[in-house]
Amino acid sequence: MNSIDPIIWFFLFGLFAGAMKSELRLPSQIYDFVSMLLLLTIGLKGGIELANQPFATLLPQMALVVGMGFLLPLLVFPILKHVGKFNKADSASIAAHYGSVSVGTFAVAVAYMNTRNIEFEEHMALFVVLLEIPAILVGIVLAKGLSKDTQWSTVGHEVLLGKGVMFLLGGLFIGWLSGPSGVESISPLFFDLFKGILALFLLEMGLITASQLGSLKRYGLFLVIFGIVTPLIFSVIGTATGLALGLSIGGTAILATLFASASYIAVPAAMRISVPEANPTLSLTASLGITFPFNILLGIPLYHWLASSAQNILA
Amino acid sequence: MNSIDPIIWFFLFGLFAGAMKSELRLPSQIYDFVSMLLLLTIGLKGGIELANQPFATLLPQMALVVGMGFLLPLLVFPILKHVGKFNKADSASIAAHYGSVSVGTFAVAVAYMNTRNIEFEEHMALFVVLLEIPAILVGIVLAKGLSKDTQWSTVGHEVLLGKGVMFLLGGLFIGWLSGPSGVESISPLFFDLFKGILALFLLEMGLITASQLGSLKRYGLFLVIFGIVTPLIFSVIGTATGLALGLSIGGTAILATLFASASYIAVPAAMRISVPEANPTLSLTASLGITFPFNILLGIPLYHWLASSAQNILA
Amino acid sequence: MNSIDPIIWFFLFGLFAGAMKSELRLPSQIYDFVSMLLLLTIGLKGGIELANQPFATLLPQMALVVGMGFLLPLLVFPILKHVGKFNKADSASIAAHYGSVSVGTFAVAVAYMNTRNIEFEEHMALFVVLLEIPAILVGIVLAKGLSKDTQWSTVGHEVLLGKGVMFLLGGLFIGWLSGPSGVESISPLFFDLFKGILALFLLEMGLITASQLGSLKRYGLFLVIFGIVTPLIFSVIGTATGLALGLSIGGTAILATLFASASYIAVPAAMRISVPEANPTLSLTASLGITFPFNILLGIPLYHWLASSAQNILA
Amino acid sequence: MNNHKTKLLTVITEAALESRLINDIEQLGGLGYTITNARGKGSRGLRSGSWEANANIRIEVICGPELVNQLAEHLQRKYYDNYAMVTFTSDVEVLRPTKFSD
Amino acid sequence: MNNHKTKLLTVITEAALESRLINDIEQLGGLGYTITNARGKGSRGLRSGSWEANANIRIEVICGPELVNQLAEHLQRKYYDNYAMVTFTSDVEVLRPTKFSD
Amino acid sequence: MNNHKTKLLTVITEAALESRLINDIEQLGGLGYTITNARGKGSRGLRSGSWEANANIRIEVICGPELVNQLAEHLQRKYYDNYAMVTFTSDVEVLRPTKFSD
Ligand SMILES: Nc1ncnc2c1ncn2[C@@H]1O[C@H](COP(=O)(O)O)[C@@H](O)[C@H]1O
Ligand SMILES: Nc1ncnc2c1ncn2[C@@H]1O[C@H](COP(=O)(O)O)[C@@H](O)[C@H]1O
Ligand SMILES: Nc1ncnc2c1ncn2[C@@H]1O[C@H](COP(=O)(O)O)[C@@H](O)[C@H]1O
Ligand code: NA
Ligand code: NA
Ligand code: NA
Repeated sequence: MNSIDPIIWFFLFGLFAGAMKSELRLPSQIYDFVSMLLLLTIGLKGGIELANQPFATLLPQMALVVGMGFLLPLLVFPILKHVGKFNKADSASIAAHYGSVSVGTFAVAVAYMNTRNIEFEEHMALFVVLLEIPAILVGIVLAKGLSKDTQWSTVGHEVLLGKGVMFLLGGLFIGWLSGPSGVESISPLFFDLFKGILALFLLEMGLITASQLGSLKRYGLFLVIFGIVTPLIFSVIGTATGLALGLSIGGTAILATLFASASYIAVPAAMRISVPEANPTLSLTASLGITFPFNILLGIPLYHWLASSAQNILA
Repeated sequence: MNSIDPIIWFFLFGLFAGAMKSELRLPSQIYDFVSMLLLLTIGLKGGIELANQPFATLLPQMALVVGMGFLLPLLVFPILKHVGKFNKADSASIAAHYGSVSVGTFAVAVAYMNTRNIEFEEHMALFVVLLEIPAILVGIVLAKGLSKDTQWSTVGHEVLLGKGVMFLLGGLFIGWLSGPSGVESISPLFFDLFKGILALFLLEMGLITASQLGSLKRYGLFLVIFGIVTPLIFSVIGTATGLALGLSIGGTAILATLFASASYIAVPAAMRISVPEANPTLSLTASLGITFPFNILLGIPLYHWLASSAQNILA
Repeated sequence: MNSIDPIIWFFLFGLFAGAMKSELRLPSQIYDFVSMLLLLTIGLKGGIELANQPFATLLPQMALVVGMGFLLPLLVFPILKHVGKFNKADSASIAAHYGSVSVGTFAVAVAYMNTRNIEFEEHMALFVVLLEIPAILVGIVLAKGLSKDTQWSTVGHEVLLGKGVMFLLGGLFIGWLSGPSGVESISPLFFDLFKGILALFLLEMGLITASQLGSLKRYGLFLVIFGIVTPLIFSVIGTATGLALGLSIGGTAILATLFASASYIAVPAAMRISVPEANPTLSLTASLGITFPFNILLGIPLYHWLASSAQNILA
Repeated sequence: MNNHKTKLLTVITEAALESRLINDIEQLGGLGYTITNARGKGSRGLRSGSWEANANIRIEVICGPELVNQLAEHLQRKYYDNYAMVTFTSDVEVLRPTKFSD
Repeated sequence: MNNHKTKLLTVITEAALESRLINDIEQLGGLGYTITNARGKGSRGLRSGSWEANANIRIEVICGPELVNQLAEHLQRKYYDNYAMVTFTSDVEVLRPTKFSD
Repeated sequence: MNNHKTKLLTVITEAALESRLINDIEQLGGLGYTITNARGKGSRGLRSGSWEANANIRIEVICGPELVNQLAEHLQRKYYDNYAMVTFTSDVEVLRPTKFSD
């Protein structure tokens, strides 16, 4: 029993309280605060790592990861459109959610590795930032076509300057510019409290997930299957990419988790503005109601096993 | 001077600022956040202790404590009705408040013991949860009679799923399931910050207490006397119960404090819904305006003295 | 690069995000919370220091500092009125802002000294409180004259019981009464997290500063020059005062920073109520839009150099 | 523009009643509502919103004149005696009448 | 239902004025008020609510037509020159007229 | 008192639209607006305000009858199909008519 991380219990507690219609709630500004701390901390960690190694050595890795960020949504779009029978806008929006990444899932994966003393490349946090964005652009193009009408400067503004990406990037630059010794003075807030803050975040995520479950019945079986099969397939692609990049087992497992995760902060906000005709309930039901709990409860251990099996086979 | 805990100064500071009509205020969502952290931490502490000892050994103690939770409100109801001349609903509601417990007072008692390195049974936190609930049920029955009309399922929902009890229970289960080593990663937020968070909580409690003092004049002397005599008597009963349970001096003093304390979170919320005809100002004036400050300023040291005297006599 | 404190990067990050019209925002209650923690911590630090040394030895220093607090606004008022061509109310209000102090700037100066292991007299925090108030009184008299109409009891209430001064004073008394060992239990929240909390505060300050830049164009060159020259001159006066008081290099530099800083919490609130005909945008544009960034980016290192040069010459 | 006259019901009451009022509105046939947090003072004293027990909410329901009366009467019967509550109605014009019941 | 026509005064102004406006309302005879936090823009510029100095509040007072005029005029005289403030009145119907002055 | 009849437009919609609506209001000639945070339910489901994606805002614009119609029609055309949105207008009286466009 003790092998389950207490932060997962916080998620289950939130899920239970939500399902029981308890009045439990994280005050909305506290939720914003907690999210902000998570994003800044993850950014800072990535930035510190960047300060530790020459940027140029990471460039090839970064290019491959960005490329995958463009590819992943393209893989699921036809399935959503032809098997799921969703219209173009909805298919594009869901594809963008799954092509992008979930910062909360990443944080849980990091906590999972830390608890088990599994090493991983700290610049994974950089990949989180890199993977946030391409899927959004692909989603917009899939929905609208490459028409000249699309106001790309507005889109770029929305995507890059939205809260999620901005906090990640801000943390990244601050960590990079300050280096490991520089951030020491702020580490009690950003690093020591990290898992406690993550616990509160997951409590609220549990409550939100519970509130999404109602919509599930309405949208039916396809969404459930899609929300489980997609992460499974994407994690395999992620594992392969991790191996190609020569990552450690931990790093490979985290990359697989990133590929398997679906966005629920940056992408919904961007889609709401750029592809407003897409129904936001559809994509959030899938990403929050199914994929997020699947990943943090079952996915991460599975992807860890996948990464170590794959490395064993190769070794 | 240094013997007064700084958290008590925070309370007095809030009291002073409130009395001077300063514009000091803890933002409402911050107050919610701070309360939530306190409740979760107390629950976690109780849960960790449960993980440390076989549940069965605690069962007899728990049964006795629950029994006292049903008894205490019955003791004061007739006094409120016949001496205080309150109507049935008000008497029942006040009785419920005093039969239940105050989490804030408990936290101050715990801090008191820690500062003085006095040992106490950590499963006291479990008793906080157990004592929250019976008095509410008694209060409702006293107000409404055992009529078939009472929607006990609604009442049960309100009581068990209200924020206060829910966070306590959630923390308890998470602590129990994770065990002492499991919660280590979240201890910087929940345990290291505990006394600072408690200080902020007491600052706001001081402000709230000050705002209650105005109502005191209106409701007069009986309420003041009741708000002081009841905790004194209940603390004696609590001390006796502690001795009967074989608790340490610290544990006995904390149990006496619990009995002496009056609820201002769970019970007011439950009464407002289940016994709406009771005037909430009456019970809050007594519990917040008199009993809470009395307990944290004078009561706890007194109950500590009571517990050690009693144990000395017995030994 | 590493010589820039990460908290300064947080400020620049906020400035950048604000200038780019990003949607980044610290939720308003979180900003209140963060400010409150800063004020309490600074008060606590001053109070602890007071507990460490006989109060009487500080009295002469305190008297001189208060005297300077009355003098400084008188120095700039004529310049604002006759050179800046502002009306009486605006001149008085801006003078009050610059005669008073900025708690945020003080916190950055403290962080600067700590990072460089430069010693300074901890009772500087006491001077922050002392310097908050005289300039407000002078500003009101300058605007209204010493008419009998001025409701000084209302003014006194506004000034002393306003949030800023109240939290500082509350922290001061609690620190004083509890002493260094007493506050140990609350130090994880108030002291360990201090620089992280300051980082978040500066992030929001950057956003606010960016939003003030728009008004700059409207109010033109005089305000920009005034907002840079005044701190330079006041820092020289502050350095001289520090030497007169026999402060260490660190203490002198911090006193110079205090003199050079302009209020944006206590004074705007007091002026809004007591001199409502003054345009608040004018004084906030100068103090937040120019002087605050100037001080934390360039001023503090400069005042440090000034203090050590002056001490070297004297030695 | 094709404006349509209808009614707006505003209820200011204790935050503790939120979920019960929502139930009432939905059961009587209201098709929507909007809630904001509030504080205030009235015959039942100061409700400063500093903590949940004394916070208010402000609920608005747009609906036709019949439902508005029904709702107001229902709330009066059920809550006025024991809870801090103020209700008032006013005339409004909407663009999409189909969105609102009645 | 026995509806009763009365007036609603809405004031949008700087948060710093809260306690003074409450005093004014009570001294002129208002029996209650409701306050919500707000932000906005007007002739005195943007008030984005991001910190206290530029936050707005929205005060509502239900009262009879005479008091409403008195209040509005009083506020105009006392605050319009120096503070960001907008006031408007509208017609409302209430159920319990005794709760409101006039 | 010299009252002046004018109009109040109230829009309840998704928080994500805030900056775009402000742009629209200003471009069409509105001289001010007031915003409060809200939550609610309507034809597009529950918007509980627990996180940004499902929070609402409530925008009020005081302006003359022509601009009110223009604004309402503009919003309808631009947003009704894809966003949770309710708009309604009502009659109000103001003291300082010059503050509000027409
Ligand atoms: N005259 C009034 N004008 C505006 N709001 C009021 C008025 N009276 C009461 N309220 C609001 O309604 C709530 C409940 O009113 P009451 O039941 O009279 O205490 C108060 O807390 C206020 O927020
Ligand atoms: N035309 C308007 N419509 C709605 N609200 C307004 C309008 N003009 C001003 N306000 C609000 O009233 C506050 C003060 O207005 P003002 O005194 O014109 O700056 C603003 O910050 C807005 O919140
Ligand atoms: N009948 C109604 N009365 C009051 N508010 C409503 C009503 N219908 C919708 N709303 C509000 O307007 C928002 C958007 O409405 P809708 O587009 O119908 O989902 C909802 O989230 C509610 O806050
Ligand atoms: Na993904
Ligand atoms: Na008790
Ligand atoms: Na100064």
